Amino acid sequence: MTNHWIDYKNSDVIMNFGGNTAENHPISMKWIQKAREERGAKLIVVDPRVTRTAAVADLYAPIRPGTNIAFLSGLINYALENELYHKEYVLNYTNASSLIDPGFGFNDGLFTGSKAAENGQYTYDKATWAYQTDAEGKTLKDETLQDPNCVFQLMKKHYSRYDVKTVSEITGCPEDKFREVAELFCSTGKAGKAGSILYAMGVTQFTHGSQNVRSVAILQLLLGNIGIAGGGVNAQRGQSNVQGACDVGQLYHILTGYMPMPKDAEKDFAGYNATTPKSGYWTNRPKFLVSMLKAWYGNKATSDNDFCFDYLPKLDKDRSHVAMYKYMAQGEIKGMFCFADNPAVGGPTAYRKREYAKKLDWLVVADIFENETAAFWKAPGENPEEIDTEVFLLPAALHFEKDGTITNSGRWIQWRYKAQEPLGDAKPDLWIVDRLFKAVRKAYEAGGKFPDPILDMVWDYGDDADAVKVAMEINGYDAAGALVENFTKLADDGSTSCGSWIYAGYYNNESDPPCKRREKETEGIGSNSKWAFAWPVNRRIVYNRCSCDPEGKPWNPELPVLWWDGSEWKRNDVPDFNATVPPADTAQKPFIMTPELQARLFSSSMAEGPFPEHYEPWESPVANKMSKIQFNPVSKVWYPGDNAEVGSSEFPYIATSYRLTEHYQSGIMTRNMPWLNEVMPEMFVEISPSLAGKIGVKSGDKVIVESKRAQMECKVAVTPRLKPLKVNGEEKEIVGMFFHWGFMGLSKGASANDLIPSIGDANTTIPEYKAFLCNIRRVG
Amino acid sequence: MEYYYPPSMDRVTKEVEFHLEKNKNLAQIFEVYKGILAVQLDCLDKIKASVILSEKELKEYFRNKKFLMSDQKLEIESKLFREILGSICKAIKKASPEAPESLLKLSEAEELDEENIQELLQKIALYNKQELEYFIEEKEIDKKTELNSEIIAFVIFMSLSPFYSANMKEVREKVDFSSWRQSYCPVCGQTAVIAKHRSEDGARVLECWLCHAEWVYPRMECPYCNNSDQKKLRFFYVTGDKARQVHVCEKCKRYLKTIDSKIMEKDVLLDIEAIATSYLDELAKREGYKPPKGAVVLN
Amino acid sequence: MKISRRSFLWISGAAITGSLALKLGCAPKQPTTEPGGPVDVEDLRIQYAETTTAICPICGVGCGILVYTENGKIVATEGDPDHPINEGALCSKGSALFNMYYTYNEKGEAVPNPQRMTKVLYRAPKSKDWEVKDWDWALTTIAERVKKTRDEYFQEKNKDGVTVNRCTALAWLGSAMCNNEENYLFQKFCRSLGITNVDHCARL
Amino acid sequence: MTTKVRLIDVTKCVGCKGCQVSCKNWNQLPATPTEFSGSYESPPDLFPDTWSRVRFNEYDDSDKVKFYFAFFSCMHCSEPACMNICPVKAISKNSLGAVQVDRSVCIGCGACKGVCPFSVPRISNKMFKCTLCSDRISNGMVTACAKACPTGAISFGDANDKIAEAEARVTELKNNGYANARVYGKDELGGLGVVYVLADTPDKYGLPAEPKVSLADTYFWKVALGPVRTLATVGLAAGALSGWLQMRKEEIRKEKEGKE
Repeated sequence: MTNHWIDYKNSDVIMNFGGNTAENHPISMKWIQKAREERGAKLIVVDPRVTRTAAVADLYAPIRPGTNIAFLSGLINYALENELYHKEYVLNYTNASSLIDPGFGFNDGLFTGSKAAENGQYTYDKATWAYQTDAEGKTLKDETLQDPNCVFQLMKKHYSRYDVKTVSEITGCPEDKFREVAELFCSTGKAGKAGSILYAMGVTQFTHGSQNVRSVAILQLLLGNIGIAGGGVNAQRGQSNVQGACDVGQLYHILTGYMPMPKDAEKDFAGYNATTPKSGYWTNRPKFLVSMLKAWYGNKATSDNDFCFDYLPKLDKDRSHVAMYKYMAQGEIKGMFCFADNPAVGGPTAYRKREYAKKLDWLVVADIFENETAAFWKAPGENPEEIDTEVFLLPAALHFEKDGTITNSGRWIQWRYKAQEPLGDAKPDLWIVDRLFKAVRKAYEAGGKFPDPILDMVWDYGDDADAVKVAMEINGYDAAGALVENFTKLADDGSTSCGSWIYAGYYNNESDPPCKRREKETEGIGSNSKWAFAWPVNRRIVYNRCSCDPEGKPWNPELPVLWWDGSEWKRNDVPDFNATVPPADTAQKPFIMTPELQARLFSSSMAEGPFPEHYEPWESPVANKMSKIQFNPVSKVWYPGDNAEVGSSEFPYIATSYRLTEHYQSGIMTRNMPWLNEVMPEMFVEISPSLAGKIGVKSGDKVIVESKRAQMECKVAVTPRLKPLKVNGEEKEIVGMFFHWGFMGLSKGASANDLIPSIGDANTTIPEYKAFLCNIRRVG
Repeated sequence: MEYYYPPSMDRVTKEVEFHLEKNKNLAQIFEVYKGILAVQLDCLDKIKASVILSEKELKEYFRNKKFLMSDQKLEIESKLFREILGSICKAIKKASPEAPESLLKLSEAEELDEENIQELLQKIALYNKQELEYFIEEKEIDKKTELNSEIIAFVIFMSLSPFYSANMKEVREKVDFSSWRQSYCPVCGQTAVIAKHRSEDGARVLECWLCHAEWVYPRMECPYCNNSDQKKLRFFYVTGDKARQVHVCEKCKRYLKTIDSKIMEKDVLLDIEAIATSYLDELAKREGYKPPKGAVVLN
Repeated sequence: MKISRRSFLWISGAAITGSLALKLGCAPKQPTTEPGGPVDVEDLRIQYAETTTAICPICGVGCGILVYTENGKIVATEGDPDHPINEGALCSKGSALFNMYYTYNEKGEAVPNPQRMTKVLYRAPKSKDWEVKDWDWALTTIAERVKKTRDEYFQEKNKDGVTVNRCTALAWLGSAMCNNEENYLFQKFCRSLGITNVDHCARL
Repeated sequence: MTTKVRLIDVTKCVGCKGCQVSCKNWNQLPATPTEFSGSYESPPDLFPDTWSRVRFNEYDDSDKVKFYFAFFSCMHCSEPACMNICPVKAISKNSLGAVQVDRSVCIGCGACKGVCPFSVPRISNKMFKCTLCSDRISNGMVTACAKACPTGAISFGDANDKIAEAEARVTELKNNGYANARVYGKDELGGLGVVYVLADTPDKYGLPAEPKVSLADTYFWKVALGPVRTLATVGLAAGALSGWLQMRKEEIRKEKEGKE
């Protein structure tokens, strides 16, 4: 989230796009309601089905799963064609005026620089996706926005293809509904109006998920909705600490604080540092890296040994979830740890997770209930006697049985206190990993393969690991050995240490650490700056320089985030820029994290191209209307032939997956709560009355749903809340399914994720859970 | 926010009846309370607020965590004060025939002359019952009126209370007390002797014993010493009655009686609860905790 | 706060008043025995309770929760009224959290959720069942397995001679359900062993 | 004391089922084993251990799909047919308006179920149904369902206040284009202990448009129960009595069927 939950109350139009706030983030509805009651705000829901959020919305528009880019591009085009964008904002705060290499172009679904690669896919040479520069390397601009090679003109050209009729034909959203949405949401493209887009996995879980998010961002930039109160690109996180787990680097491709993992090609410390961006805040990266290495290797890390940089493993290739399991299938992975994660239900093509686990020598699982991942050898149809994998299932403490912080979607890092001792032999994950490390270190004290990174690792959190000690290490220490105030105090000479630079400041003193602060705001715009700590540096709305015009006057004086009073910056939030300088010095560089210091309407960092382009999901009932390129040309195909063909008659229906209010994620928590099982007892899929008529079923009947990969048997609900959509003039039916069930727990049932393809987004490799093809038939 | 002071006499009667259904022993003390309250409510409308500040000025006070009387002078009309005092004494005597006869003469006592009253008010500004009692003893008001100094202090405070309340109401109409988050009263700076957890959301509402201002104060903080160490805050209740709690601070060793109206699922009148739960004061003392300093309550 | 039906019992007749009431002559003189009878303060049993603040473990909204404990056991949870996001409110899953810890038996008593994991379990190759183990055994045995795998597959340099110090035979899945401090130690654990197969449910 | 009512404003409900879970929690009722019944509605009916539930209804109107949620439980009628028919006087209505069953007296004959216009009572040796949280409301609290409701769709209070509130809300709805909006339960059967604000006709929420106590049913039960009172007074064990009643019930049913 660029903004935060309470900030919803400052919006004029809220668009729930690819999320289901009322069912999955219920309490935030309170702030949406507040905006509606106090500001007369409108709520739009765009979703393939009428959700419980749609039931209370002002405007509902249907959309075919997997066509978000087309829909959003249509909105972008609507804003551009009708001049509804925020001109001054776009001119000053985005790269709209930057001139692009004249060699750049786009033709029939491909940007310039494409080259055919394996499995019918492509790679890109991005040479032409670049700015025109002068002799000093400075980007050339045309502030009149008229140059045909400026970003703005290129964009207009690209998006002009997404007219309302085309968008409607692709997305299945009727033209009039689409127009209603466009008109209402684009009404926020002026000073003093705020539009917010709330999304969740309905935007990200696609082979083009990252470009979906970029489309959201581009639309919001055009309408001047980023950095202002009530605006933003707001990813509503589904889990309580999914934000924090990313922040401290529980991902293959990053270290802590989103620093990239070292790669083979970079060779060494110097090579890694050579990739440091040349402008923008990331120029400080060496400080953050060295400080992290000091936190990890203490006195052993010196400038003479590159601060133990070589102790870090180097990344050879994609090792994200789908890739990792592929390597497991190929026998590369022998031992695996799995903490509070349940890929045997939650992963794509989930049954294969169970299958591949057999290839492991050993598996260690820590959880609060016996989950399917640990019990894979008990799955229906398995013969345990043929499974050689050793499994260790460790009992973990529940959340209120341990101390520590979690980070919400609004980046608020909040302390959670321990209330009771864990039950039985259960232990906090902190204790478990601490003891595991100590046991491994002990084993290596007697020698072993390159034991240095293990033996030299700073690891001193007490006999029973103390979360406060870990927190202080993450926060870091300054050159004087005191807890570091914030990351601006970090250095690259080894004098400071910091476990995760973006968290510097969250525990910067022992007596009153910011993450434990509990002072609620009594007046202001809802920032609540004295409640907990928001990274970075307690900023609640990021890119907040954009909340003012170039002269420092708030676009909306009633909801000022910051304002220049003629001599200094006044604030309702922590400024996202050097607040000691007058507005003119920051007027054209509000986006400090990009090298351009401006937001990128055109970006060369995306795998697919500088502008999002509509491609069909990997499995689609129709040919791509926009070009000959059927699906994301740069997504890696891990399992060629694992997909149904375009317009498959064997799998004629569009399938999508989602959650229920009554259950949670892979269900291992809620399927063990009898009362919740009573109110939502079984797995089922949802179909429209017309599809039900076609296959001859009524609600409650048993059906078999099958995809190219697997099939499952469950019951069916026939509901008008799902309707066939008119795609390219043809009616297409949708099958909706929940993914909460598995074969363990008190309530057992078919896992919808068994049917999901193992293919991911080209940038993030997030799997395509939300759009695939299936067939459905009656049992018996 | 929703305020409960001043309550209607109907509501008071209803709540008192509710308590008496459970405990008839409190009949007489409630009579005394009702007698005093009736006088206070009656004169509340007659008293004009003496401190008139604009909404903007008041917000500035609140922003700076400054309570109103910290630098504003409360004006008290001696004649009216004496009248109220007389009525209150009369009401007490009526409700409790065994109360000292001399109560009826207190309001006419020469010792309560203009000069002494003004000096009294200054003592009151210290918000210390003991200080006031010393003053009473020093001036021998107790001897001359044949009344115990505790009684005198009590009735004086009860008679002053409406003057504070009138100003409190004036402030409250301009600024919502929900924006005040300090441990002391936004109007007179006093502490609370009883609190409740509001039924709608469970927020802790403190009520000033003197002017009856009601404001929200964080649950996880001691209102007497601002200690927010969760390990040093706890509460106890009498087994079987979870809604009537005593919140204690292990740092300053003070306690705050708290009615959990979220458990009761209805908001109660704190003054009445304060009287009905005097056994909790006894228990708190037994457990080694002190009451807030300087508070004057009927118990 | 979730309360049991038993908490209706009222403290009847606890007619204790302070010195002022005595002086004003309105203290109860002949305590009535109706209803419930006069109660002596000495007879009142008290129960101490603690409150800790927590954050809901379900979705990413991050609502505040007050957790009540008595004698070291959680007895109730409710929305934190001082929390700026939820202001005391909770959704149905947030309200049901207590039942993740305790469920009710037939007598209406709260008992630890019987589905919870309370023992270290081990499944040997080909085995059809779990065996109960202790922590020491598990930690030592897992460390042995880790060392064996790492020692066998650790790669110090790649084919180009670049120092890579990794072990791709090991994999780690962390979690969005764990605390920051925990995930941070997972990160240190993984990278010190040379694990590059690291991911968690954020990607799923 | 004044009569209380439970007010259900269906327009505020989002179907979260918090009330259902809360009802279980307060009344310490074990989970009822359920199966998927074809919609989000679960359990599909009331059970001896499930005293309340949310009904889900969906309608496909020309321009808009309607997704309706409505809490359903005992209506606590002002003149309860169940009370009047009960052969052993186990059912009563208290001063607050709650219709209660004394299970130490109940013989589980099922007559109450037979005559209830809303088919609420459930029999498992004895009769079970919503008590309007009598234990709570007599202590001045609101019902558990009302307390749990996050959107204010269920509330509880003095009958007059709640009816006035319902009427005001219906006026508001009508002004906002809900032509079929109405108050339900104010006049039905002489006034119910549960009042609804409906945005559409009652049948759309699964409520009988004109609830009636069927004379035929009443007659049938009167006949069936004819000798029961005597038997009860001579002290026949409740189990045996109920067994006998079961037989008698069958007999009468056959007789009745024969006649038709």
